[in-house]
Amino acid sequence: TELEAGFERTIEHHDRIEPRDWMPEGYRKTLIRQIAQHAHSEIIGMQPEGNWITRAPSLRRKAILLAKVQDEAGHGLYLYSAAETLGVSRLQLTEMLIEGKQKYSSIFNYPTLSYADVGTIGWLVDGAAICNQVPLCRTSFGPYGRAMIRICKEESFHQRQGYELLMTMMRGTDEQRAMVQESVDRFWWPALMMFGPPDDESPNTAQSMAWGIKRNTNDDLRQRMVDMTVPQAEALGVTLPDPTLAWNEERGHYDFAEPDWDEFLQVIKGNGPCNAQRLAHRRRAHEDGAWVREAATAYAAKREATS
Amino acid sequence: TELEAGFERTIEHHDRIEPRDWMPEGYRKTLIRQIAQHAHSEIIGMQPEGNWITRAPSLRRKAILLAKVQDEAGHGLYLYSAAETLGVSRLQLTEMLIEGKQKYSSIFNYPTLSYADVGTIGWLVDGAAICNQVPLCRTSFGPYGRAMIRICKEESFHQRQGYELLMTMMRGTDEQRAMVQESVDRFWWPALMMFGPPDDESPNTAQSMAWGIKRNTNDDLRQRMVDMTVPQAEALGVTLPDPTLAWNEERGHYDFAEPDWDEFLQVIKGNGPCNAQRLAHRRRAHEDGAWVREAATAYAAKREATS
Amino acid sequence: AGELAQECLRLGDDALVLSHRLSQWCSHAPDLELDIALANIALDLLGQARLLLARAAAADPSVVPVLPEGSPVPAEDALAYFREAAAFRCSRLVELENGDFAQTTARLLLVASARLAEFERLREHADPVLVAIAAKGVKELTYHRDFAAQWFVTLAQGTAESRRRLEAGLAAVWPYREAVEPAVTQVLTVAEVDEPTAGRSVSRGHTEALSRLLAEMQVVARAHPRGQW
Amino acid sequence: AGELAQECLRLGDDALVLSHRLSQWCSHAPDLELDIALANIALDLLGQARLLLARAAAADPSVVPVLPEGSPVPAEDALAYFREAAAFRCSRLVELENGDFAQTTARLLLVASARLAEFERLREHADPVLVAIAAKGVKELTYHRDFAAQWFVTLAQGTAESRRRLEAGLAAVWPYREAVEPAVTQVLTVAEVDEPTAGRSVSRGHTEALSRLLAEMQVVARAHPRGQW
Repeated sequence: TELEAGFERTIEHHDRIEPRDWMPEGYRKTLIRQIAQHAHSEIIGMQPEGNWITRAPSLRRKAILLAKVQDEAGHGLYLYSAAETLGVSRLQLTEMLIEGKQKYSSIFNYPTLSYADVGTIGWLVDGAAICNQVPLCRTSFGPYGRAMIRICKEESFHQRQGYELLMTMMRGTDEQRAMVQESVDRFWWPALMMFGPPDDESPNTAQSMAWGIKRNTNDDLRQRMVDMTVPQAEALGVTLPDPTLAWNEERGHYDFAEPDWDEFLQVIKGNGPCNAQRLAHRRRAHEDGAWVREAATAYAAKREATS
Repeated sequence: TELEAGFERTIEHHDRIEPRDWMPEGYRKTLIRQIAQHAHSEIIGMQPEGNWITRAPSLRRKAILLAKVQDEAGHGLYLYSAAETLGVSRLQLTEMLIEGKQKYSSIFNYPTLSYADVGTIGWLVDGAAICNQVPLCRTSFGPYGRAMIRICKEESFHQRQGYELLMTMMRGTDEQRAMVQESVDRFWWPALMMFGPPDDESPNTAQSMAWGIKRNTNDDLRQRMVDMTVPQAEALGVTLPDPTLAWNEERGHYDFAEPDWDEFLQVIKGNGPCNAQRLAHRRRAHEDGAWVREAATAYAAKREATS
Repeated sequence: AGELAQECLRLGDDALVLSHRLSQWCSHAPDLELDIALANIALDLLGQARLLLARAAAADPSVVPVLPEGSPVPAEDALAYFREAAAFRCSRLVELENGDFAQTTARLLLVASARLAEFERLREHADPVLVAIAAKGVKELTYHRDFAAQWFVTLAQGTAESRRRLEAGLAAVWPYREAVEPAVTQVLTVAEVDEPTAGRSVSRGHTEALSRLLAEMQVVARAHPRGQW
Repeated sequence: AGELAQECLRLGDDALVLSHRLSQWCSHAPDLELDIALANIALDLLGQARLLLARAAAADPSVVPVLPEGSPVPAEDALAYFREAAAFRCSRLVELENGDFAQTTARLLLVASARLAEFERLREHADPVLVAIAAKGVKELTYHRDFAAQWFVTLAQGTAESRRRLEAGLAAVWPYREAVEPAVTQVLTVAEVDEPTAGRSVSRGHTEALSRLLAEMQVVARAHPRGQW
């Protein structure tokens, strides 16, 4: 049809699709799922770092951490707004999340066990997120791409802050250095899993790339992350927990071992260390806040009625 | 009447009135109120010390404190049982407590602010309780007197443990000694208030003494407490926060200043530092536990039905 | 200098502790907008706390706890993380646990109104640093008070449930009030909420909540007195 | 000796942490009898923890954290109060927050049953001290398991609400189980409760709950490393 042809042309020219434009139902559905999953990740991602706000070891770090977690709430807001242009509401998406019908990034099902984890999440997790997200700034759906531009800017600021925390801790005491190493040991593999399963087990990649809502394969992005991170780890003075890690002259990339994909599947299935805890936290906040949201609605209605 | 005469005779001979005996309605009511107030004090009294169980600074002290607070629950149990012989139920009394219709000792409306308070409560608060309670072992109502005998034994054990904690802390660091002094400064006056208002403002004393459910006046007991405590404070090496405290050769007692009776009245009226907190804690535990008590009742009924 | 330091400690500790309480809402608020707003207020207060604690340390270095030799901990952190509860100068009102959003709102209305009035007065203070801190703080506190007032009215006039909670929350914090500013009275009037009848609660030092708050807040810093962060 | 010490630490830390969790019920239990019973179990476990930590320290003094010179802190307290979360050897199951009484009961059933089976085996251990600790512990743990089993059945068969809560509580702790003892299966059968379907949860170290628990538990001891108590 005419509409389909127009859509295909826009995609081909790497132009943006806008909410008022015609789009195939599969494109819309896939986008909603992807944007929602991304928004949920920002919101659930507030928890592992938020866990340390009340224990931040200096007032400066407390301000940085609180502002960072607040930024994640802001990212959630933009992304829910982008999804809303596709005809779903934030409330619907939130309910899908707390009923376990939509996913969020599996990384946030890992616990934060020391203050070093705040730095490691900034460095590795935000680092991986940036690898994933920078290409999405050129995604074919306008509102999503524009949200990603803003988010990526803030994410790379967060990543630098995380790296700077680890760098400062490495200049501190032996205990602090040990804390950083222990944290990196725990997060390295889960961070690599953030790019999703190997390409040959990622059935939706081809369609998403054809629609311009995914720009690189999982394995490409994972390699990019490893290549970027190894020199940073050296500068930091930590050892990445992969004895096979080595520069491959021929490929022009670092070789590295496979993450434990069984663990990945377990976490995706709901058996991660914190899946239940994260959802329960979100559900409780949502339910405990219902009376406030209702009061705000009722008050606004009264004001409207009397004005 | 014959019954009244028998009752009066029993009182006069310092014999015990037992639950099956005839007693005047005023006696029964006063006793219920007094025993319930005493039971409530044990239960509410679990909170200020319980506040430090999870922060006890050694495993030995944690065991001692947990066992002590457990004993208080036990004392509550005996006392509610004694009250039940007068025809009220524990549930009724608990509801009177959480609705604010019956009182408990005002001392428990003060906060515990350091681990030294655990020792100070043992020393001064249990000390004052013993002064109050030892005469009650000879109270005219049998079940109450027998409960008091058992309770007094345990209370004096607790008092020694509290004193021993303070003694140990005084042998520790400067910070620990300062902590003990600060604690004694906070608890001295509230402990003296535990004996109630001055005799000339204590209208019920005469009737209670006539009925043999009170054996000494408030001021007598307060003087006994001061006389007992001053040498203990000297042995401990702390200063009691009363510059007028001095031995009076003539009276054969220590002179001491008046507690701040305005403060006492404020606390009795509900404006103590923790009144609302203590009642809210008790109410929440009671309400949160309702489903468990109901389940136990339902299960017992089912078992009975099938046996 | 000692008096100035004590004044800065009192104002700084109030800001530090209330900021901490508000930061506990992070990821728990009724919606994302409120989560962000509460974090903003917490950040403003944290900023005030840092300036005030630093000013206290500069005015009278003897108020700063002594740390092991070679410790890189700055004065603001030595004050925040290495004092015992008894050395804090904050009011009991800021120490109280958050309760629900209604109680948090009622407390914020009381504190922000009283603090705003105090900061207005501080603009005439002899110490120019304190004057500058106050000038910046007045803008922030005006926003905090207005935020609290707006939600106070919304909850009072929203639903029966929100009104019930608001009244309970106000009653819970009311005994710990210090001065009740005219701005508060005015908000109560607009919200059609009566002043609670409870008297001011007798004080014997801090609340039991403060030492628990500090146990959590100080745990990492104290485990690493020579740490760099 | 190193292996014995590690075994004692694992068993001791489990007892210490579960004891701490149960002690949090004190003054919060559904009735006075339960308050007393939960404190009793907490006290038994605390006693086991003290014996086991002391045994670990004697078997391998290198496991005991080094304290400032002149510190009078005994080895059991150095181990309990001066290790970081990462050095604890307890299972995640004991670290979890209590939840409601149903969840506490479900967890206690799992832990007491597994620990009882382990203590039965320890009676054949080469170390006579551990054998003695196990012999004493078996009696206590039998009571703990029976207490939990009785309440498990009561809640399962009591009311619809108690059954709903019991099932939710069991589901919450189930992913953190280690071995499921035949005794547990039997209690589930009697209670007519199905085993939850959830798999065992992936482990990357402790739960987030442990470091919070320790922050509270250790705060006073750590503030006074030279203190006497």
